[in-house]
Amino acid sequence: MTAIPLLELTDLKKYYPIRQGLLRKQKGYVKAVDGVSFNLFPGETFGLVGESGCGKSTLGRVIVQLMEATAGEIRFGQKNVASMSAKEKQAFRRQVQMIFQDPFSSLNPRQKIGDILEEPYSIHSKHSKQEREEKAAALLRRVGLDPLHAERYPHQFSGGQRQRIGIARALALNPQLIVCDEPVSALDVSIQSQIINLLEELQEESGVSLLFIAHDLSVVKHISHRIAVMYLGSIVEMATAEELFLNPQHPYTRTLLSSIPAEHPRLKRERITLVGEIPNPANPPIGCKFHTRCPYVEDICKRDVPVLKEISGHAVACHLIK
Amino acid sequence: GCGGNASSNNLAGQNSEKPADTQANSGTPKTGGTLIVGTSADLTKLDLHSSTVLSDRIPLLHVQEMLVTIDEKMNIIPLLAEKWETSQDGKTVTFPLRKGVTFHNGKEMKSEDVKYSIERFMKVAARKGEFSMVESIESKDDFTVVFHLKEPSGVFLASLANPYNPAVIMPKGIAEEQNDNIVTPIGTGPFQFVKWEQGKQLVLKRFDKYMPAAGETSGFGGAKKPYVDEVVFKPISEASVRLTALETGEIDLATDILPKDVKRLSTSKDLVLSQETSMNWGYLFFGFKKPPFDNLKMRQAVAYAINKKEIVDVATWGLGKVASSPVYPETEWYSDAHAADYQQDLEKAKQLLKEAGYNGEKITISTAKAYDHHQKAALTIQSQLKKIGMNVDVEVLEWASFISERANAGDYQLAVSHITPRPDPNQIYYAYTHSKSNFNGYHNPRMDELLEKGLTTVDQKQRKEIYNDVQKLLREDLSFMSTYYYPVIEAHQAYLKGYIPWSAGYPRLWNVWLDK
Amino acid sequence: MEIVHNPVKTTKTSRFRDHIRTTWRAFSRRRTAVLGLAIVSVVVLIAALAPLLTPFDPVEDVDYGNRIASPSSTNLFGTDEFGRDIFSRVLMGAQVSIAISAASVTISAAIGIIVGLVSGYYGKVIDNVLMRLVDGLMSFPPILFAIALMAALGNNTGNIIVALAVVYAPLFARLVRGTVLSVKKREYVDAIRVMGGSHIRILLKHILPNCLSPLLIQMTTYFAYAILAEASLSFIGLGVPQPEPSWGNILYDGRQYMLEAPWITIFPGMAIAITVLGLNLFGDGLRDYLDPRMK
Amino acid sequence: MATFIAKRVFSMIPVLLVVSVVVFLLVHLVPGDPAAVMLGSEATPQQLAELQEELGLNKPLQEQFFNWFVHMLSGDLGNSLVSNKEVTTLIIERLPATMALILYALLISVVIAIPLGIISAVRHNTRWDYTAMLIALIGVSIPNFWAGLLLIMAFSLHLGWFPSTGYVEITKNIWSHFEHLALPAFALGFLQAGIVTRMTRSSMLEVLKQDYIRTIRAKGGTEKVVILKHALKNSMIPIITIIGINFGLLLGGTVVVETIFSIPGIGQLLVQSVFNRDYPVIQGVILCVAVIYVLISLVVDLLYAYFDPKIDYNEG
Amino acid sequence: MSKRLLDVKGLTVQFDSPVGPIEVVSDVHFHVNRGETVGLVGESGCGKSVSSLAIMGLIPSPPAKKIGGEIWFQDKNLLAESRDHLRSIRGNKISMIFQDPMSSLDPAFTVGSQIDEAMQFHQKVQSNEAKDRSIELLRLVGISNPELRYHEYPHQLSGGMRQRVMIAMALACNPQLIIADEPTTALDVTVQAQILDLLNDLRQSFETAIIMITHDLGVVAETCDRVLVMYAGQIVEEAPTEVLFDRTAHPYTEGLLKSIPKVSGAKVKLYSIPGSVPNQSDMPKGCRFHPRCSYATSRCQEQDPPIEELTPGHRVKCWHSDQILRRNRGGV
Ligand SMILES: Nc1ncnc2c1ncn2[C@@H]1O[C@H](COP(=O)(O)OP(=O)(O)OP(=O)(O)O)[C@@H](O)[C@H]1O
Ligand SMILES: Nc1ncnc2c1ncn2[C@@H]1O[C@H](COP(=O)(O)OP(=O)(O)OP(=O)(O)O)[C@@H](O)[C@H]1O
Ligand SMILES: [Mg+2]
Ligand SMILES: [Mg+2]
Repeated sequence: MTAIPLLELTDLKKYYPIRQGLLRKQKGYVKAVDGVSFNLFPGETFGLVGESGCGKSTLGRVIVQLMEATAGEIRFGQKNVASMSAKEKQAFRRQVQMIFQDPFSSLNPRQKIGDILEEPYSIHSKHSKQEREEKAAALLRRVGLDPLHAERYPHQFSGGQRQRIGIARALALNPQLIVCDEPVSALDVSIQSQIINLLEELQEESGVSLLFIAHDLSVVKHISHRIAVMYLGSIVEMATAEELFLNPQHPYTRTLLSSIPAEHPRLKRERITLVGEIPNPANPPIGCKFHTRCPYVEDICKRDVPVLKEISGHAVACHLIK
Repeated sequence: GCGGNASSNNLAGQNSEKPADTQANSGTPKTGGTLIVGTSADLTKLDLHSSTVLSDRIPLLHVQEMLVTIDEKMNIIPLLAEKWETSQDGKTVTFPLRKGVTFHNGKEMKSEDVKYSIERFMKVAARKGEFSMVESIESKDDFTVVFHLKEPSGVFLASLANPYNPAVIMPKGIAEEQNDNIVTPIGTGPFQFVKWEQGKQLVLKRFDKYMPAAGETSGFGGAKKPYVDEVVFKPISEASVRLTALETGEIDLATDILPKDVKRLSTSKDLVLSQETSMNWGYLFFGFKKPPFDNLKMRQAVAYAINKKEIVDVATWGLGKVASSPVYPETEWYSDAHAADYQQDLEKAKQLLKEAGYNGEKITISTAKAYDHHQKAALTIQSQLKKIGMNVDVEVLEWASFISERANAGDYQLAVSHITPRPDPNQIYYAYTHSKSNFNGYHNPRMDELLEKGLTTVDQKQRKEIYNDVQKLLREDLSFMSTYYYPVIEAHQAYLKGYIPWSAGYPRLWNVWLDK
Repeated sequence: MEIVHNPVKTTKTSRFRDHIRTTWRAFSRRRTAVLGLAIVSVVVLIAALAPLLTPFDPVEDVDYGNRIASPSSTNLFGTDEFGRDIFSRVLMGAQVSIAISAASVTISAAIGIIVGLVSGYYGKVIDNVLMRLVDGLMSFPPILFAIALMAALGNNTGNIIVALAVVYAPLFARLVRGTVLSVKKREYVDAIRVMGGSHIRILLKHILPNCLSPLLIQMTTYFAYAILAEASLSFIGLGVPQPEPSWGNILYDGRQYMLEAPWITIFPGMAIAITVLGLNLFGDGLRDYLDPRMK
Repeated sequence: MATFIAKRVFSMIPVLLVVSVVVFLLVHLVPGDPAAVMLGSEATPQQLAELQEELGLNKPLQEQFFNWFVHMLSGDLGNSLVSNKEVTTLIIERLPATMALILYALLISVVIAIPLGIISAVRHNTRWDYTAMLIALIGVSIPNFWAGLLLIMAFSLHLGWFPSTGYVEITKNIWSHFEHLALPAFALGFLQAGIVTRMTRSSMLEVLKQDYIRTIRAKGGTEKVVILKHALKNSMIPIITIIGINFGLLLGGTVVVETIFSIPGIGQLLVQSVFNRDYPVIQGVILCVAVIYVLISLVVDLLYAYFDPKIDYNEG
Repeated sequence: MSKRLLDVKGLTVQFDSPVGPIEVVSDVHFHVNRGETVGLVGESGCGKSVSSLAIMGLIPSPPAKKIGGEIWFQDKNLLAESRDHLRSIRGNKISMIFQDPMSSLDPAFTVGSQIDEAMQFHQKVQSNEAKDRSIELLRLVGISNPELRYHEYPHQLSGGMRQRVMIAMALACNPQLIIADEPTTALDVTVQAQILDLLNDLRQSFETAIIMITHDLGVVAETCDRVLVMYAGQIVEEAPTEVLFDRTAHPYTEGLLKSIPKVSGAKVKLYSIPGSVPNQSDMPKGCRFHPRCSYATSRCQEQDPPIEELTPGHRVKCWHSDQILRRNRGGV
């Protein structure tokens, strides 16, 4: 791993306004991403896990510049994304791709799959129609679909098939960074393996970096070099995959790991269940955001916001970890 | 009156010799009721002095009256004046006024009102030029008005009486009282103004203290008697809807019925058709300002090519009448000179075309779409001219464009339109053929001379001769051609009695009653 | 990465022909659409061949002895107030009417689509400025426009087209913008943005096709409106100048005779209705054809 | 949202400025001047000049514009050249009739069209669909002058159910008000109904294919709920767009309908003024119409945001 | 009352396509008992969602060309029932959690009102009662601040929240059968565990049966009593959960189990079944799995194996099940 990060996030924030009533008056914010910083290196897979609704997709969308950050900075290839020239932006668009969480709505219902997959080529390269068709067919094969499917429309596919189309599209341009928002959630394990292997192969070949958002911890563990755990808009723990699974520190991470379903019906895991309500992101708890549900809560947690402290590559944001 | 000299295909079928008259005048008049009249257009304003629109004059001439006016045959008769006397030199005209005539505001009409009204008229009227011979007006005593003229005038009385340009008498100071914007017209007429809801209705009511003039009622004069309590004028511009409203009984009298509906109406039991050939006069103008009609031969060719009867048939469904001159046959001014006319002669026409060196250049007839019959006449003329080998187009313009861009600019080759009647021939001849006032570029010094003479000659016999000469000269020069008289067609409920249509085109709602 | 080679190398032209053939096959499954296309084609054909088909000269053959005659074997559709053959006039009128409506709708739709797309897509100030312009433009009454234009440029068919196009363009802009507002929020548009698709591409390839069905409806309907609008223009002497026939002016001039000679209006009315029927059927068929979910 | 509305109302000002300049130029460039129209075809050149002078038409154009504009800013739209009435009064007198007419026409077209459109979408490609579309088609291809005359012939002349002409204010007599406006509103609404029907149908067809409709069925929703509540709301964007647009066309349509039914509305006023080249009235009416359009499109935009919650004008 | 709640017999679904009709579900037999959780796993695109839609009577036509077989639910064949009756069952006795939560929620209504509706369709509830219950449901599925979320529109929620809204909706009427089509794909494991517990509670208190369609074999292992394995439109293996994990008898199931990435242990390349899914319009002759099967013999290419019951409740569709069974006996 080289020392120059491909992607650097510094104190990134994204707030959504809450509007209500007939006149849609603004009533505060949902702090979907609230001060996230990390670096992503070339050829690295960075796993992002966390509670549903904690801001993972939002973070992804901000990184690919579908939305503007409320605050903070994103640097890609050492350039600030916010101040890129049109040309640099176009290059950025080519180098950074996204696999959307919701595969169906990210496919134009009026386009045939073939056209959808040819699109990246027609945007960024000067291939002939025939070449594009061939490339699209190759993509379909790579994700385990039949090239004949090129003639079909999105609604004629099953959920998993659509997801693979989304993946194929993101792979088309050999990007440097792919933001994968739950890319394999709808796939059966065999195809999931196939896709993960594919991503890993690609990484070996071209050194693509992946920001891998997923809920399936075994998958995340398998594919990621480093993993960050998010809770309510902030990263609470960040370490290498091995380290995190062997030595989880943050109480939330521990809960998470303990909740992984057993692989066999006879193996029942000791599960830590969280008590208390999931807090409201519009009005997060003061102090440590997790304190309302933390089994080890102490006074300081209700007062001070813990910062992410790094000890030999393992960063945790918890007052109780010394 | 007379109907169409009908051709094979007339809607009217037979001559309708005023069937209404005999029936209408029977019975004894009753007072009361509301008479609703459907007209083709709403009023534009309530000030007759500055109005230029027929749809203002039709209702408001029931409210306001003039010093002198016209009778049924366009002769000038006194109305608010007792009579008139012209001085020897022709420069002073004295009008003793009728006594006991009251305005709707209760004041008696006096000479100062007359002086005020005419002076105001000479200030604000669009056609104040018609009074340019007036030097001053003197209110000699309460009931005598004296007009001092710059020079003797043969047309002064006609100007005073011209309903087209109505110098009506209003109470002194009325305009000032109403901030120079008359919104409540006051006059001496048989009906008084109640209200005007623009676009919707104008309401008049009977003026009980109305003082009729002496003599048989005729034209705007004579013993006018208001019987109905109220008269309501409702504008209904679509002709077929106006007719429908009549048929459904929503209105009692409909004006401006289309000739084609005459047949349908003549079978109705509940409705009475009143029809008159009118003095509304249709014409074809030649443009002298550009070729080819600056060439007399070309004009003559057209004159010989045209079949006026066919135009009457098409444009008026045979209900109108062929016109040989602007002067209406039933009037004093009419004579053989006016009756003489070109007869269709295609060979001669073609010959003239050849002599004129016409080579199939495109010729355009300009007309407007404001009136249905203009377009029909134009199209008929077009097809007739095509028969002698002319290459003719018809250009149908919107009215205002037609007036400004064509008629008033003289920028046309042929123009088709019509105007409403005037009491004095001068009022047409001078405007249309004098080189100072016409727009089509016609100029003949002899014509100008004749017209000037007509203006200043006081003796009406002499004037008649002059206008005979004018017409003869016009026939030779062909500045324009008269084509047809458009009929006046009205229809009313059978229970409306006493109604008499008038060739002048003004419906009159005095002396009529509702026999319901 | 393995490259798949198309086993059969097809030539370009045969590919194109194949494409046409499959398109047609898919389209022709909708019988009403085919009917629509047939009607439109026949009407256009009749319009094109009108001078050959008319038994009488629609302008020259006046016959004052035979005015407002009811339909007969010589005058299939009867005659009008000048004794002209209505059948011939309706046939010839097709030319003018179809030309006017097709041209004005095409022009206005083209302008409207561009303005609507830009306005809806870019939003904010651009939207506000463009839409206020459209508001302003819409507030000018068509007649005033027509009069001004014809006065400036002369009363001819071309200017009627321009006048109608100016009147309709803002209406198209409105509709397109409305649909764009909601389509641009769809996630597949985001997907293309992430890929770096240009605005033009997003607008033309992704947003426009998804606005198509309302647009097709508006276009086919306005086709009828344009024919009728020309009639209203003849009302003030600004339509197709008499005596040249157009469906609009035949209809308008015939309105006076609705009771005694209904054929004057019924036949051009039917001609309009049939053409519009054809267009609408075709338009709906096209809509269905373009909607993958209907397949 | 409140700021959005404020912004929009504020943006009316430049619109009106531009409109006023354009309309002024346009009316003055149109051939034919009021004096000529007033005097008719036999005016003498001298009379013409006099009248033009009196109406102030021979002043330089920029001076005329400036005069008018300054007055307009203080709310004075001038006086009619023809009737000498105040333009503001004229408009205020006539606006209610036109608005009522348009409103009823819209109501009628919506009441006819939306159900028809729904029926044909739900019964896609059946006889119902074809019938509904045929009705819509007839609506589209009947000119409103024709529809108006037919209605008069049928309902006034033959059946005698409705008066053929005229207008009664709602404040005077409600029943009579509706009686007078029923036929014209129908004549006007019919033409619009066609396009609204087709728009409803197409939009519905699209929505009915969506997955969320399936969800409602899965919940056990009756077809009524599926269609009238969910599908309809989701179909509304193109429908309200076209209704908003039609508002404009309706205003144009009132010209003809008001003429036929003799309704004293703004449409007739405008046409008459155009014919008469009554400049101040034309200018005033067009400004008034522009204000109406800006307001209508504001309402339409607010409705968009209601029907599609994703649309957010604050964000652009 | 019989134990059997749902009995699917010979379900077949054909879709129309440009290349002719394609059969996406072929002759599927299975049943679900009261209070039982049945897992349905299988290749992506093998027809799981289509089968469940068929049970709901919600397969759209077009493109459906033919729906054959019988679906017995409480002694009624749903395929032959009237629309009205079906409607009274849907959402009330059988409810479904759809796979694609974004497109399955009506974007024009708040999520709260959409949950309310589920109740209002079947019960006479006051709107504020419904609201209270909806908020309660939202809370149950682990959505924070449900009072606020109740008023939000789908696009304002995260993927997992939408999915939970779908779940809340399905639970609204305490149905007897829930068809859960990948109900937890968008959920993190803690919430997933919470949801699974919730479903389990439901099962215990109301005897609710669940058809759990999922790719997560961990979820299957934790929640299901029985598992059905589908491949290319057919059911290829059916067994009680433990039996399936311990005594796998079908090569496809075997492949699936092998493909699971392990949380523990060193990083190795993941296994995946070689080859790809057959094309529906061009199904292989004989056993549909044979082109990808390492046990395949010529018999597999020729003859479609019948489904055979090995032990009670364990049924397999494979010519070589004995061989596979022998290899896998002993389990983990
Ligand atoms: N409308 C349709 N038209 C044609 N084919 C369809 C249609 N819907 C689904 N299919 C096909 O039917 C097959 C079964 O689809 P289904 O959605 O049941 O798969 P699934 O088992 O749920 O897969 P996944 O796990 O990926 O959701 C797929 O191959 C799909 O391509
Ligand atoms: N367009 C939006 N408007 C308002 N709030 C939003 C919007 N999109 C997301 N949110 C809110 O932002 C927060 C984070 O959402 P996000 O989609 O990023 O979550 P996530 O981590 O991806 O969750 P999941 O794993 O469930 O997909 C949530 O509380 C969500 O309600
Ligand atoms: Mg997400
Ligand atoms: Mg599925």
